Amino acid sequence: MSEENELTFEQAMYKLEQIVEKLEDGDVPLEEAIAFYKQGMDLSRLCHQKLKTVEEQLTEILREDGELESFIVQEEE
Amino acid sequence: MSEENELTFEQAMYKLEQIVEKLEDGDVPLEEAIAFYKQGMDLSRLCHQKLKTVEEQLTEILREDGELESFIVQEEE
Amino acid sequence: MSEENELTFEQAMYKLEQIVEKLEDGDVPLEEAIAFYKQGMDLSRLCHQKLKTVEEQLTEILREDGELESFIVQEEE
Amino acid sequence: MSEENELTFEQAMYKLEQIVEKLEDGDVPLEEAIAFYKQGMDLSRLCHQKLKTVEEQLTEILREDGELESFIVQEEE
Amino acid sequence: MSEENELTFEQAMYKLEQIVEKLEDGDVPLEEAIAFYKQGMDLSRLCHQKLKTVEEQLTEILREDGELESFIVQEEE
Amino acid sequence: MSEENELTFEQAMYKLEQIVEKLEDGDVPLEEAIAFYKQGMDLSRLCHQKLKTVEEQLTEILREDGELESFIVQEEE
Amino acid sequence: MNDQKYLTVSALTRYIKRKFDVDPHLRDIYLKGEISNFKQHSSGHMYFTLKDERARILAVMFAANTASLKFKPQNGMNVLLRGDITVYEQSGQYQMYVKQMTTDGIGDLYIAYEQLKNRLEQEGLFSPLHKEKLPKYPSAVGVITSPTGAALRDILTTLKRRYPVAKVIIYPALVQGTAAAASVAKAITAANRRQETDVLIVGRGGGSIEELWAFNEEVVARAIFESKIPIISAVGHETDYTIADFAADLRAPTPTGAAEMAVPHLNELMERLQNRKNRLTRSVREKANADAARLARLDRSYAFRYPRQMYEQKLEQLDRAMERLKRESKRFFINKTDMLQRHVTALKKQHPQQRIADAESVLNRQERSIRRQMERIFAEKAKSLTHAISTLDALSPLKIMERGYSLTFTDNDTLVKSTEQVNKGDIITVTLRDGKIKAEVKDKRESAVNE
Repeated sequence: MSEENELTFEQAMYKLEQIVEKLEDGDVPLEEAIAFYKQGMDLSRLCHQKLKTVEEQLTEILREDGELESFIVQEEE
Repeated sequence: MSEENELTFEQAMYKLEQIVEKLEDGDVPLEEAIAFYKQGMDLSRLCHQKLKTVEEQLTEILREDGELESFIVQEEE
Repeated sequence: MSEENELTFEQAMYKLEQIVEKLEDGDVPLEEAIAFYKQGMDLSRLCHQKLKTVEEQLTEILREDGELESFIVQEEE
Repeated sequence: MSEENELTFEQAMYKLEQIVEKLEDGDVPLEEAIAFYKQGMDLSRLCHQKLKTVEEQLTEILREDGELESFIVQEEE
Repeated sequence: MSEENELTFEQAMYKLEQIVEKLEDGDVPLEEAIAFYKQGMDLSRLCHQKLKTVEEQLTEILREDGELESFIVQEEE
Repeated sequence: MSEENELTFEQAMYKLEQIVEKLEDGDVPLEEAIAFYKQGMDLSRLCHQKLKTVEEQLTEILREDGELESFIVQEEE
Repeated sequence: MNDQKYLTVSALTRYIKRKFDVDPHLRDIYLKGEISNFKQHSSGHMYFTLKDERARILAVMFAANTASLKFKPQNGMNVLLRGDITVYEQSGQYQMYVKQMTTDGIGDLYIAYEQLKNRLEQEGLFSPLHKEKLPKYPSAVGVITSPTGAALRDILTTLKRRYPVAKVIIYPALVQGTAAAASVAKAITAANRRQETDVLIVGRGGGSIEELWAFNEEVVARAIFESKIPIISAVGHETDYTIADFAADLRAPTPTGAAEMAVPHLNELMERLQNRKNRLTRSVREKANADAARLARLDRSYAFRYPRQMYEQKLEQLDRAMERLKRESKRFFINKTDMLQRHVTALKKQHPQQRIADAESVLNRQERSIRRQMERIFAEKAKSLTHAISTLDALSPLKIMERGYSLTFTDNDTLVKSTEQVNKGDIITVTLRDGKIKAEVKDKRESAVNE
């Protein structure tokens, strides 16, 4: 998991897509499948976390931007 | 039994299916049949165990994923 | 933010412009995009602050100029 | 301001007009603009003072000239 | 004024005319303009005095000539 | 005036004419003009005197011996 | 007659004209006779007939030549002509083209007069260059004439009347007879030697040409020319010109006229003096007035009348500059604000929210997909296992026991198929449908069936 933490969102998504494709092939041995699945779920979680982080950052930015926003509105009146 | 523990689910299934085929031929002396059967039962038990393990893993993964899951659901509402 | 505080208005505006251009190009990874966006918003806020400061100074000067202003009006009567 | 005090009215006006032109051109950095503006206001005040001084001098001369004025009028009758 | 007293009427008039021209051209620096004006007023006063003196001399000469004048008139009758 | 007393009528008239011309040319400075005027009036008075102070016309005839003798006009009978 | 060539009138006339023109005897001829039929055209040309007792000839004198005439030609006048004879084609008449015309009747005297006049003129005695100017206000006037003549009386009367301030000196001279010329010349010389006068009047009253003749003599002309004192000639009447007249600095038509020319009129002088005085006063007055007006104009000049203009315009200039400064500063500020606003708007368009949403939906799809696949795989595997197990189960040899059969195993789990496999006392396990029975071999018998 530590290695995957260094992945970017896009890289993680790419890996996840590849795992889904592999699983869709159908002939995946059970143990491999569960391993893929586990890995896929980890990647998914990673992606979710990343999205969440991004989401939070955005919220923070929006909050900070609130004052600015109102300032501009005053300007344009 | 120790040898068979090293089998994969698919290998065990393969062996099991071969035993079934042999038994279906009908020409197997009882003693052998019993032996095959016994072996088949072992293999079956093994496969079952493997499935159960996988199932547990799945459950575990799902459980771990629970919070995330609910978060996503909330998001999508 | 301490570094950006040392930017001039024009430098900040230039940086902001470049960030907008990069984002408009569309090839920026998500995490970078959010970072860029954040930086853009910071720059924008900085610029706004600077503008506001200037506006205040302007107002102050105009206020100081008040007497002079009235003097001119008398002259023109 | 001590330096500008030594300027003639015309020099001060010339400086003032140059400042206005620079601002019109728009190539002035924001932070400098306020300095320019302030300088322009100072120059304006200087010019006004000079004009006022001249006006006072003129009033004084005209007052002294009163007798002559009446003399000329007599002459022309 | 002592210097100007030594001017002839024509020199004074010439100076005066030049001052008027300069002032009417409008290109005179503000600080100089008032000096010019003052000088112009002084010159004008000087010229008026000179004209007055001439006028008096003229009257005197004509008066002296009066007797002769009346004599000629008698002759011509 | 003593100098001018020694002038002949013709010289006086000549001077007078010249003064008149000069003054009429108009290029004489004011102060000189009045001086000229005074001189002209004196000359005019002088000429007048010369013309008026004549008694009987003197008529002489040259004798054979080179002497002049008074000549009496014989009235036409 | 038929072969005879006819000349045109023009051709004949031209022929005759040429004959006249080439004849030297008809060129520059001198002709005398009496004028008749005299006409002067408005153009100035003179047309007349010259005749004597027996013949007549037409004559024409063009205006260019008549200018020099000293008399006005009249019918009956005897004249001397000089000119050319030629034919006037239009009328076919020959006529004289007159270049010079003088009166006839003086004869030798006149020729002598003309000759002397020409000579002296060429010598330059009459040249305007040598004419001296008369003094304007002579203090003494010299008169050279006969002390008994009427001329002197006329002169003295006029001088007295006009200009009594001048002294008069009479230099007596003979003015008629053979000695007259020398006498006049001598008097002129004497007057010049004595230097008592500013101007000389030389003359006599009118008379015949012979009576005036002394004034046509060279000695008189030269004396006049030599004189340093300006001379006014006054000989005879208005129409008579003598050599002396030409030589004199000024010619008077009569002695009275000479006296008038010699001196100014006292009254005129007085007027002149008054006039000068007036002009003096007027010019000084005008000068003073002009200067006063000039000064007044300057006093009224815009610069002096509206001195505030000096700084009012500057004030306006300053106000304008200030207005611009304020406007430009504001505009500058607004421009910067607008620019920032533009950038911010552009940045906001790049808001990552959508990207996040898109990424999330892709992620969710993948997640669902992986889960579905995993479930599919698990289900498939489980199903195949179940199938295998049930098949195995169906084929179980143990099914026989269902019908009441049992399986006997030795204690080493070997299926007992023959009695020979066991001995008395061995422990065996009997497997039944529903369990196992542990038993001890009590006896063994060989089955007869197999035997």
